[in-house]
Amino acid sequence: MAIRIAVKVNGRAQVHDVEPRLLLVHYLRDVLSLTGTHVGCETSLCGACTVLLDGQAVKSCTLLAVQADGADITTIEGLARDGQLHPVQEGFWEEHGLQCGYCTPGMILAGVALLNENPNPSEADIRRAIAGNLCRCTGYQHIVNAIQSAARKLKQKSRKKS
Amino acid sequence: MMTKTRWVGKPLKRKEDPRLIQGLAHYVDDLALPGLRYAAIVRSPHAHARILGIRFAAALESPGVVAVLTGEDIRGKLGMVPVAADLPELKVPPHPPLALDKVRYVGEPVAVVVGDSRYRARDAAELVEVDYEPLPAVTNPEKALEKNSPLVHEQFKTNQACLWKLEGGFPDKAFKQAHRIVRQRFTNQRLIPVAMEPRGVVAQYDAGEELLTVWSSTQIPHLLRTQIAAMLGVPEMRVRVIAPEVGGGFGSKLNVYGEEALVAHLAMKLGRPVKWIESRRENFLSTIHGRDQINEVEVAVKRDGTLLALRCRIVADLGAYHQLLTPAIPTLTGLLLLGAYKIPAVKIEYVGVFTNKMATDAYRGAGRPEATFLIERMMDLVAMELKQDPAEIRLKNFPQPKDFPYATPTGVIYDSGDYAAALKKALAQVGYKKLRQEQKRLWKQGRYLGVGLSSYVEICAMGPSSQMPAGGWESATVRIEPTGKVTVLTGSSPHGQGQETSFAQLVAEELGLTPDDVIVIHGDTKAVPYGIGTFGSRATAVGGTAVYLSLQKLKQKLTRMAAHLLGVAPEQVVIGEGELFVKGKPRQAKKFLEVVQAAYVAKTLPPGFEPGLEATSFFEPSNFTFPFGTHVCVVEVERETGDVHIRRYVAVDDCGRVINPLLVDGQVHGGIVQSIGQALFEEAVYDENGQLVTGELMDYAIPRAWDVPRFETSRTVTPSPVNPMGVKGVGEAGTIGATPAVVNAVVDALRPLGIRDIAMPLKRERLWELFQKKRAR
Amino acid sequence: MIPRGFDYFSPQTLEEALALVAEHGAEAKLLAGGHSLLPMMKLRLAAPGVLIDLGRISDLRAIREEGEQIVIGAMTTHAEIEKSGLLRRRAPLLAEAAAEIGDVQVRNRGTLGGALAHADPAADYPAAVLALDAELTLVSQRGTRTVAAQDFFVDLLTTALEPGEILTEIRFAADGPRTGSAYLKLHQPASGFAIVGVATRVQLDSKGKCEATAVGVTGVAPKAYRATQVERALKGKALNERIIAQAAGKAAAGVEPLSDLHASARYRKAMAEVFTRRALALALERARRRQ
Amino acid sequence: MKIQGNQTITAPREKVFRVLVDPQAIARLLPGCEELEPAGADTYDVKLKLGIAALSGSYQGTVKLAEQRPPERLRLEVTSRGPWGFADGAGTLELEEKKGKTLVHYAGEVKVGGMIASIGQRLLEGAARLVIGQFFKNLEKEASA
Repeated sequence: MAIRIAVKVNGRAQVHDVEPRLLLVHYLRDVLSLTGTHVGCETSLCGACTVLLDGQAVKSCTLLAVQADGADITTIEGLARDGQLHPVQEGFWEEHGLQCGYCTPGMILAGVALLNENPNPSEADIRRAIAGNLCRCTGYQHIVNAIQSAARKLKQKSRKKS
Repeated sequence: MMTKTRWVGKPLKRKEDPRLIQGLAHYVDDLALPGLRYAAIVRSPHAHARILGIRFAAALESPGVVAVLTGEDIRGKLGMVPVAADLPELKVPPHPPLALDKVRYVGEPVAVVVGDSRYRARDAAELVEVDYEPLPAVTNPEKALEKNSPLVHEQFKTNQACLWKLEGGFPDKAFKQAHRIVRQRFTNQRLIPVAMEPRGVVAQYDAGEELLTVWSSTQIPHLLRTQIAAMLGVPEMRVRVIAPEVGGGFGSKLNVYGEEALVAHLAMKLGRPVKWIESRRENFLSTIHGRDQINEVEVAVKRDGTLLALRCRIVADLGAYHQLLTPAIPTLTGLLLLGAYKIPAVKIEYVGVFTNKMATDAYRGAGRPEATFLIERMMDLVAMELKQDPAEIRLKNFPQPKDFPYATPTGVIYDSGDYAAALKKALAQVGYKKLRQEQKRLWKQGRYLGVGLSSYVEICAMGPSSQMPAGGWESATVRIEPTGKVTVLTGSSPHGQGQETSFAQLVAEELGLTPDDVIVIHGDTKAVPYGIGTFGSRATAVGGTAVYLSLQKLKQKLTRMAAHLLGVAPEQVVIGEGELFVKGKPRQAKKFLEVVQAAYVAKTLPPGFEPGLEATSFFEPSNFTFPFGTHVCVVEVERETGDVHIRRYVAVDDCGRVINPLLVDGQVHGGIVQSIGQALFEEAVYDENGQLVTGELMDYAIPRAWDVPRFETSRTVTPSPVNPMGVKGVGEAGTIGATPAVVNAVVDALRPLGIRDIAMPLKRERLWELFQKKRAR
Repeated sequence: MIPRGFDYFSPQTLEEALALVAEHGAEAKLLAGGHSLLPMMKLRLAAPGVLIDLGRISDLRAIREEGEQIVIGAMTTHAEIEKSGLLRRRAPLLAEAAAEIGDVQVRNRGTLGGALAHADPAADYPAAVLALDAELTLVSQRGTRTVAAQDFFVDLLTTALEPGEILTEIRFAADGPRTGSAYLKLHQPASGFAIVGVATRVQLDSKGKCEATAVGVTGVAPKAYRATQVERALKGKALNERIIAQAAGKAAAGVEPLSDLHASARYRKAMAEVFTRRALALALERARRRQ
Repeated sequence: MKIQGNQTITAPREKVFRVLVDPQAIARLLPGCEELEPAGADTYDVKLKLGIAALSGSYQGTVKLAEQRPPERLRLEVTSRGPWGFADGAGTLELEEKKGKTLVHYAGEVKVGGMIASIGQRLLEGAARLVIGQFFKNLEKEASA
């Protein structure tokens, strides 16, 4: 039993027939070849597979592709626009917010989701917002710095606009 | 020794990051090859059982399935999983990639199913039926040494895998003369490395070229290549190993696993590329574990706190089979057991034991965190028993800067150090005296504040080849391309450490270029000369030195070439930014590119000058390096719940000269958090039947962002004399130094309860129980 | 990592869903947020033949006021409950419990109905739903019935839901004046589940004495329960620290606490007391502020 | 995992014992038992649907009445094997006459392996209690009928 789904991924419309059991993360990785989204566990605890679904951070390993039918999805590949890194990506680069990089796409998207909702997060807010994303390399401090740095940049940007 | 610091020492953004932060990097599972098949592995649910039969007809008929293999199918065709460690009278059991006749731990591979998709392979694996006759299992290493214990390998008639002894000075005499003997038994619990990327292998065989290509999530591509070739019985030059992006290792990928050879075998047999990706559950069950030692320690001291001797018995749980370095790890505990102190005599006995558990092996720190934990806990116990301040007792026993190089009775030579400076700096930063006053005040209010110190030294930059099973050198080729850009080929195989950046900084510094002019290639045995790999905090101090040496050779060629073009003697030429000029006459210069091109077009060469600009070096270190430092942890323990709140964490580390401080901080932070994990949360628990009951992230707690504080890190700099750059390495320092700081802090906080030790991990309930006992008294 | 195959339906209306549930019977499982079910399916601990996804039934996803009652659709996510201005204003207890569930990503997908129907012994909501005296609406093709939270949780992972029934909404009274509530939790460090979670509501009378309290406890026993002995001990009293502490001592009275790797029965019992005391104290403080 | 406890059954001891050793009754006592076939002396092959709610799966196994001392003592050994591993249990039931009723003391050990052991840890005790509760509920029904 294959089911047709239509989704928008990183701004591009996609239509595919998928097996109902196909996990969203495998749809992204194996069908769309967007391998920036990673798989780190099977119990929804590590957050490596985090993507934005209609703007919200979700764990794509705990969603069926069919559940995402009609949704607008952003993966790490779709975050930079016109060759310009997203401020959270810049933050991770400048503050050394990553080492092996495996948790990084999920961690960045969790940071983006946080800043979309709360442009002035405290350190505790940040640590709470990324509590669903495990990192075994960095000790988290540089990740917190990265998100703080992105928050500052986004504020400057919005100030410039207004 | 370098004097300029245009690039070295600067917090440069990493060159590897753009691909990683945009999802453009390729880990093993990201590889898509035409005709790819997927393997799923059937694993034993029993800790110890005889295999009576395996029925797999249904699996074979399952849609999309192309092959099912059991141990019988590879008997005699695929070699045993290798062990490189060598100890006198070490018992080495056969370790097949798929179990033959018996299984000896939960998770041992029994069969493999290959299908045309990961979904279908997984479906079919479920249909393989294995008949087991369960046998009694043994999971406690001390019980395993008892006479009537079940035997993991009957042929040895014992579960003792090895016995290693080390003695230096006159320990027994010292114990007789001591004013006091302080004793304690410790358990260094079993840990699970949990690299965020589980292991994975893809193999492809090109029958035309007779070339097997293996992509593996490994820290040691070259050693893996040699071993896979041996297991498959093919010549090494027919095998190419590629370590693509590797998502963390911490030692768990410093190994040769059965699956790596098995997948390669399948690719050759089926004539199709085959992929196997470990699930997290498999990662818990069948990727190496760390630590797992029981230690009985005693220290002989004088009344004034001077240490005289240390004796220790180590019972190490090695698990059911040896992986690459399994039995060697506890010997590192032995070598480092005297820590940062002048202790004139030592006696160590290490017993390695087989149990029905996954093998232990090198997990970040590998044997040294255990040693540091023992000695640093003992220092606090000595202070406690002698009623001295734990900082004072440490200061009293440190070797002084003039004592270096300092030879310990365990037979290692500490290269350089100023241990007191790091301790004093840490105490000043944390405000030690004030904290002690606050502690007294809070105790009176029924609040439990504790301050824990750890003055560690560690053995890193593994290491002189005489001390390393497969050689301890590292290779590097540096090639200045005709365009003036630089390619570095390194035998190091980083997986998060950032050597693409730090090596580029080194090149830029030495050649007067920018890091953007440099590309660092690693992890491909076809591209890179034979190398050893990344582990044991060796990438910078050993791999980096190889790069440095190649750069010196190239600098010599460049100055000769420039001198030839400028018509002066080579000694008069200086390398500047993007140019080479005559000393004292900066306007008499040749552009870097011009010199490079002259070396390549070779129209006019100095006499005896070989065309081209490429140099290869194999650096053999004369010794390990010995980073050190002091960590101070301040905790408050909540009486009602046993919860530990880390209030502050101050780390002063000395890793010699620093190439990129950002990377050093990152390594230290990550190491500390893994240490906090061991101290407070992590424990691989096997039940008495050998089931791993912490078999997933549901039950095995690795620290999350909200579990850890912000760290205050700083450094002292004591260059190492072991290598020309004076670097020491920092990959494991945090993990080696931090665990005892946390435990000492908690034990210190609970001093009013009259306790002297608490077993790790310091779970809330364990601490709560101590408060209950105190109340009951 | 990979679930077994199944047939999938995504009804657009409740009626369609009820028809599907009736048709497929025990073979079918309802998919709400999926954050309990899908991990189990990926590990193949659960392998339903049919999944009926309630995610497209928009009627089930709402938070509204009906007079003095708050009504929440079963498919409302934890995040929507956590952030609901209405709930924060009029009945913050459930929002406070929602904020303690899992992590951001889980809260964005997990649903109230899914969590309640799964009835995990360490889930956060059951404590709050009990303390709120909520009523749950269960609908089937046979009709609609209302079940009190007390009667909904039957045993470990077992609820009053009958075959063919769908939990559609829960309703409870908004907080009146002089009412305060609190949810406090001791996290299991690996999974984030509650070792103990206590939801309390304290209602004061016009003289500031305790008119009623409600204490729901999760994580301790195979199912969440009301600590009725605590509630009785406080009724009618002028509350202070000592009285609350005494009453909290009965937080696990009459229940046989569970033991597992992370907490023994003894520790769970003790923490039930500690967190009941703390939650009551916080709820009292909040009630006084609303005087 | 060790299990023990007491349960009162409102039926005389002889009756309770008879039920416990009657194969047809056993099929009704064992929670989730779908089939029970004799397989040698006091041993039966069983098909069980074990688990709770969505988390149940089909198991194949054996039930053995390992030791019978009518009407006071009985030892039961159960093995089961399924796609997620195995669950084996062994335990004794001691029957005590109490004013026409029977007080059953039970004590035993359950070993689980495979997926259940490493994933279901936190639910195991609750699940065991639930299954034991069902068993005694069934026993009450059978014995008092």
